[in-house]
Amino acid sequence: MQPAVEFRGISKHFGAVKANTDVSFAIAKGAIHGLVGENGAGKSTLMSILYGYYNADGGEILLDGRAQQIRTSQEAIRLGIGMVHQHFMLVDNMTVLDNVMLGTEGGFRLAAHRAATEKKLREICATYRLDVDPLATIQDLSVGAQQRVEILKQIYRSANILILDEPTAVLTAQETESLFQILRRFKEQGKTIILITHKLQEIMDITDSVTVMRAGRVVGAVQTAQTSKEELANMMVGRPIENNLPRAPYNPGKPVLEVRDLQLKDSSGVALLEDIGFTLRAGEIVAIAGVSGNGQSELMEILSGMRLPTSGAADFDGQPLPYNRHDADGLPLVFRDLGIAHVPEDRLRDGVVKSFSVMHNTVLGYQDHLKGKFGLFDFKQIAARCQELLKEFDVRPPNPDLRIGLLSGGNQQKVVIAREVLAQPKLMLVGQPTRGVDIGTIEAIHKQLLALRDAGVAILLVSVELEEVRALADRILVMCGGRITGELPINEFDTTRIGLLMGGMHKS
Amino acid sequence: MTFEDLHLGSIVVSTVRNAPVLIFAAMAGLFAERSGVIDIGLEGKILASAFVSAAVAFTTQNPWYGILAGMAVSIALATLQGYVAVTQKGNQLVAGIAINIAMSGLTFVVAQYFFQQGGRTPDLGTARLPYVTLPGSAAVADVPVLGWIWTQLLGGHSILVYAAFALVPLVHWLLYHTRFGLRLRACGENPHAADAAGVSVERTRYTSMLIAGMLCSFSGAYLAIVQSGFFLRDMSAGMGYLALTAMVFGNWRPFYTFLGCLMFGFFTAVQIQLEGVDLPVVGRIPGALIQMVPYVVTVIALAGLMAKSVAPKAIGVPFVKSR
Amino acid sequence: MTTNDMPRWATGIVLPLLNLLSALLVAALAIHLLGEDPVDAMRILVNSAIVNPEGLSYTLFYASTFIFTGLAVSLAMQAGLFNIGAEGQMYFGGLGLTLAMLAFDASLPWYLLIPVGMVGAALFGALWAFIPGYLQAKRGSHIVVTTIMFNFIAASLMNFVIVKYLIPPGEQNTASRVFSDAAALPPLNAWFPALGDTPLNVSFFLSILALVIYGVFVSRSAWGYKLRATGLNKHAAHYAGVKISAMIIVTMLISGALAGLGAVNSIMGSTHYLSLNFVGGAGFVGIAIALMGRQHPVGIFLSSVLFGALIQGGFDLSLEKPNIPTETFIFIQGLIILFCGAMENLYAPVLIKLIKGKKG
Amino acid sequence: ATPKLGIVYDAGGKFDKSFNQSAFEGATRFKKDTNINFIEVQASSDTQAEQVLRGLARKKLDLIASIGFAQTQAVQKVAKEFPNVRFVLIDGVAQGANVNSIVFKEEEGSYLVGVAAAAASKSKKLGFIGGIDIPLIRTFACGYAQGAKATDKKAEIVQNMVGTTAAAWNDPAKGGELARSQFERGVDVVFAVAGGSGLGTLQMAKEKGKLAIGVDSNQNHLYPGTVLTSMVKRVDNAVYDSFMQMKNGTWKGGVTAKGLKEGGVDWALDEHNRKAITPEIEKKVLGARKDIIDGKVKVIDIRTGAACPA
Ligand SMILES: Nc1ncnc2c1ncn2[C@@H]1O[C@H](COP(=O)(O)OP(=O)(O)OP(=O)(O)O)[C@@H](O)[C@H]1O
Ligand SMILES: Nc1ncnc2c1ncn2[C@@H]1O[C@H](COP(=O)(O)OP(=O)(O)OP(=O)(O)O)[C@@H](O)[C@H]1O
Ligand SMILES: [Mg+2]
Ligand SMILES: [Mg+2]
Repeated sequence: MQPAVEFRGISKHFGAVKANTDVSFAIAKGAIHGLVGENGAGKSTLMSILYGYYNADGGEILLDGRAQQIRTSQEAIRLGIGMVHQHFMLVDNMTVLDNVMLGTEGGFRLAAHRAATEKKLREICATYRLDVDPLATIQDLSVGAQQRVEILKQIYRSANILILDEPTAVLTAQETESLFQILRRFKEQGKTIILITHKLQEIMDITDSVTVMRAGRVVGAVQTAQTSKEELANMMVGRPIENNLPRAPYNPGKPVLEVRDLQLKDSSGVALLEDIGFTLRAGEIVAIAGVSGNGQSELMEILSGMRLPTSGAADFDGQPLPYNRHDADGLPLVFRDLGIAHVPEDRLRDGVVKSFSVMHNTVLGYQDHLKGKFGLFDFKQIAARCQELLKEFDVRPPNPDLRIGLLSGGNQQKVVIAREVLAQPKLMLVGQPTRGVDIGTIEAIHKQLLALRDAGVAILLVSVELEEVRALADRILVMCGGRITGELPINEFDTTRIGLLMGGMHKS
Repeated sequence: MTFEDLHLGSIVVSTVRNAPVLIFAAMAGLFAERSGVIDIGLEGKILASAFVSAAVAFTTQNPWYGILAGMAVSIALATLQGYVAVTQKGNQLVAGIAINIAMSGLTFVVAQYFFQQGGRTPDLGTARLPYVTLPGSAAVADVPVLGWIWTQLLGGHSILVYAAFALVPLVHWLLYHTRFGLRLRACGENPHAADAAGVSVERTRYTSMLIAGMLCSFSGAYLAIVQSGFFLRDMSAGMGYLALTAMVFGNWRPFYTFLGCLMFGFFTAVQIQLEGVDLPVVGRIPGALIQMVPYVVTVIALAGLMAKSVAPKAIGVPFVKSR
Repeated sequence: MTTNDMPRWATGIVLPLLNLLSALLVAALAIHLLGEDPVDAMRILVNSAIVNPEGLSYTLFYASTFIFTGLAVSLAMQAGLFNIGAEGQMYFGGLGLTLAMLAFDASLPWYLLIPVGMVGAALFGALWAFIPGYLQAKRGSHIVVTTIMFNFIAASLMNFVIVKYLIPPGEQNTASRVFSDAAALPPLNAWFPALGDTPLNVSFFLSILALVIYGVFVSRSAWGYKLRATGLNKHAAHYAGVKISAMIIVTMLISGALAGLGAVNSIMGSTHYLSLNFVGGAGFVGIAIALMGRQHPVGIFLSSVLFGALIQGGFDLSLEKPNIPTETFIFIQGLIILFCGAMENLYAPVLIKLIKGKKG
Repeated sequence: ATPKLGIVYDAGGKFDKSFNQSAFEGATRFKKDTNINFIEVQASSDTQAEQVLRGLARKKLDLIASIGFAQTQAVQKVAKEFPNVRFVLIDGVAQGANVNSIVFKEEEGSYLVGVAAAAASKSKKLGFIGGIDIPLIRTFACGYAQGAKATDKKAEIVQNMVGTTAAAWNDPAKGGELARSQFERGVDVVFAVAGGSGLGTLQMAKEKGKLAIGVDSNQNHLYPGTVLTSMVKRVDNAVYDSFMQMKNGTWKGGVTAKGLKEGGVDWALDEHNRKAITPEIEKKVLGARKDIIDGKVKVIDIRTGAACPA
């Protein structure tokens, strides 16, 4: 049988960066094909070429055995290709319905097809058990729901070849499972699916075949049934990955952070956080588990000074945190000066300035510490500091003058973590540290966090990845609906119980 | 003169008459900006189309030819802006400012070259647009209130005035109820999403600029052919910037923008009437200070009443498929 | 290869020159159509604006004002604020300066009077920018709108103040009285007689100083870092501990002060009195300069000189060639802004090909 | 020998539909009559005024006419530097033996058209539209009001200014809109002193079938029938005469105030407005004209610091 998609010698470079070099492989019709590789290996680039978003410098693409010129996304869509991008391609202030209709309006007047489209969407939602309200506005939806909208779009367009670029990065285990249900149905219908993910377990769970990329080239192509996570990992990073990182025995010190009775209401009076209270000690990692959107982000914002609580207090190092102000302007600096470092969960929004160089980004938040006479920077010294840091944290490429926006997500994250670790904080707030990050880098980041813990830093970790929680945490708090619904030590780690708590089942 | 001399009726009618210049331009700006292209060049397009409309209307003695010619020029300028914004991926603010400055000079030079009247065109005489007399005007003219409403408020305007007011619901419809509007808004909010959905961002933005150019030309034509009857150098006198203000004021939404235009028209009319009038409490306000009434009111309204204005997210950013 | 990785000489020199050339080519066409010889016109223009020392000195005189307004707009732009109000701020700065002069020019010596005048100008300019800045920071009122409105309001207010209070009794001219000689900025021709009888004065050096300070502070200081972070990503700036509203207000204050300082050159350096509409569009030119100069000190300097040269050269040219009205140079200004500022990469593809070709 | 002559317009430019244009016309007439050429320049700013005056003076011109009060300081300064060059300053007073400052008694001419307006008005509501609120424009307004009130005590005057920036002289739409609003308030004669914006006023009067009064040059021909008359300010004559005196060697410095008596200002009566000016109006205007010339009526000039009596 003809393969549904075949890449032949695809090459693509951006300036000096060779994103794809002579990439060739084929995907059978009706298969779920995994694509794995480190950050920056060129996966997204390759898929963008298939989707007509970029044009390759060389090589050709065959669909059903026929060479096709795919110069624009329109052409790709016409050829039955659909893509769910790594960053959602949704118009925030429009409804789900409008987002689905965009590009497939069916006529000049929207009204003509609106009702029919809405009906069809509801049918699709029912059939595939997708929980999406077609009339909801995108910006009001959780990440998971936005992900479902992207899927919905593709089902509606009845794409035959579906590309999913890291669709599970922001999903909970349950959400991932229901996505996979849908993908299996697609497969039954004879559709071809390309799945990019950094979670090798997912590859093992759902794909039929896998292609591994490294540094723009294909380094391996195997049938899933004939490989293992370890082998894949080895192919990806060129060395085995340690699954269980060694850690020093749990030996917490004195309390660093004591949170009492925190409340947060939004402008319309809806409670976002209620009765939050816990204690965090030096030298321990406390993880907050929970489905995203249950108040974890808000809690981190409050603890890092980016936002004020409506009421409640928190003591840091025995002193109350200064929440008695009328706005949070400038507060993060105060907190940072106290010794609170923060790796924000949305790194592109909060953590970096995309058009600044890597070096300039290592200054972010610490500009007032690094300034010298007359408030001027000594860039020689800062560059040296940056260079060292890039080496220590294995940021690739280790070029301080590169715009950080040009780094892969994983490497951006390493820069942010490096910056915060370097500040030698007493308390480290870490939000989703490995979202979208490859396994090699995850390992590196985890090592850094554990080292920090062992050095006596208190770490508060927010993560939706239970694997990550298990790998790092000493204690686990579970949040649901803005409350802490339960707490358990790591040796009582129990996925089912955590799942129940995440769903709001109270401490029994 | 006393406070009672404030003629409300006259103010209302004057509001209606003053608003079209702003409405056309603001709606033009709306198309450009909702599609993601900043249009600070409204002023230059108004001026250019005012000149060309007047010059051609005078030469051909036909106002409609004037309007068409003005439209062609304004569309050409808008396309140039589109070329800078879309194809060249250049700075849209710079392009707009450049057009404003260039047109201020060029209209004078060309007018002077052709007509030798100091950058003025000759009087259009009869080559202007007629005023619409509503049927039955004669009959109701003397009926109190109704007569005024029928002959002064509703009737007795140039056809362009009706066009301006009709434009607002039309723009609303186009923007919110058609395929084109959906694509346009998407391009202004998140062009990457539009592109991924198979919409050509370039095509949509060019089309929007085309429409912006066309609408803006009416503003110029109204100024030259309807309100003045000739072209005079720099006669746009800041209207383009005011239209922009009305649009921001109206949060880039047609109806609120329209209200913004009316507000300017209204307060300009009030300001005219207020000059030299003894007001209660404050007494007679000096003329120079009265001139600032519309602007002060705008600032107060912006500061006090309006929620934060939210511009289309992708505005001013060239669409580049890259990180 | 993209423009980002072209060599610096190509993006910094060749491209701008090609663009300038294109603008001048279009301008030449216009001059030709007006019935004059473009080559001759260009020669006169360059001669009178650059080659002739007296002309050059006028060029630099105009540039001194433009540098200040250009800096005002640039600084605000770095923080993501589009300050269209430099015109009104400079106008108001002129008022501050004049009030200071009217109060002290009889009593203070020049070395005190000049700083006092500058402080007055900066203070009033800052004051006029404060309200839009405050409203943007605290109320979210769009700064573009408020600054446009404040230009109009400044015009009305100044009209009122000048006519009602500042015109000396019995005078026709809508201007304040002339200040005493002590209030005059030292002209440079005292040291360089070759400059001739021109108003070029020490404020040219002040403007250069301002450029240097601006350059250093924006790109090398912690404050400039926060400023740029605010302009590029407000969320990240907040994360970094920048007090966003304070940053907006302070930036607008400095921006307004810079615009206000533009009045020092025009008034204390040349006319020695405040007159109606003395700003004459310098604030708007500042916008063009900031945009064309990419908010970079060298860019701001070069564009300011270019605009000064166009005013000076164009003025002389229209004197010698009556067929070319001064307004032609407004058109040419527009063309230059368009080609050099908006279509800066027009020739990039060609140039890239050429460079690549050479490298083999 | 033929004198070398120059003329410097102010920021309004030589086509400002106001005093610059009038000066241009005077100079052009001189050129036609004598075949003597002149150099003309526009100074767009006060700084440029000084630059251009100095530039012309260096070219050893014999006489430079500076148009507009904005050039007052520049003339004063440059005249001191070049005692051998003679200067004529229009609308302003500058010191110096080599300067002839020519000012006009705009109040007198405005008084006359005020008389005509009051006599022609049925509603006895008169309008005045100025460009910017500055002393010169107020002088027009006050003279106009004095004439109107003297003719009809009940006459009421509605006054508007177009704006506060230079754009106010080039905004015919606003000039028309102001007129329309005045008409709606019952005004039936309007006097426009607003450069190019005034054209909008005249046009609107024509459209609404009301009367308008032109200014500076004779604008009666623009809309025959609805332009009641024009308050002419003979800047053209002033320039023409100065040039002529220079040619004839009779030029003298000093301050010249040109009123009705000196032919500096006047009203305009010609074939275009012949019909609009009834014998009765004509009689009243001519009467007032004679009284002013004879000194029987003194029109107050507010520029001297006096309050406007009307
Ligand atoms: N538009 C672009 N301009 C410049 N460089 C780019 C661009 N897009 C990608 N790159 C570079 O190309 C390489 C491949 O990037 P790509 O996004 O394809 O990696 P990826 O495998 O999808 O990584 P990740 O797992 O982080 O998503 C990286 O080095 C990246 O920095
Ligand atoms: N890719 C596009 N980008 C922007 N506008 C488009 C695009 N395609 C179509 N349009 C707009 O829609 C109008 C009709 O185009 P076309 O006939 O291709 O669409 P259609 O096939 O009728 O609609 P549909 O795409 O909903 O099936 C065009 O004039 C254009 O304004
Ligand atoms: Mg990717
Ligand atoms: Mg179609």
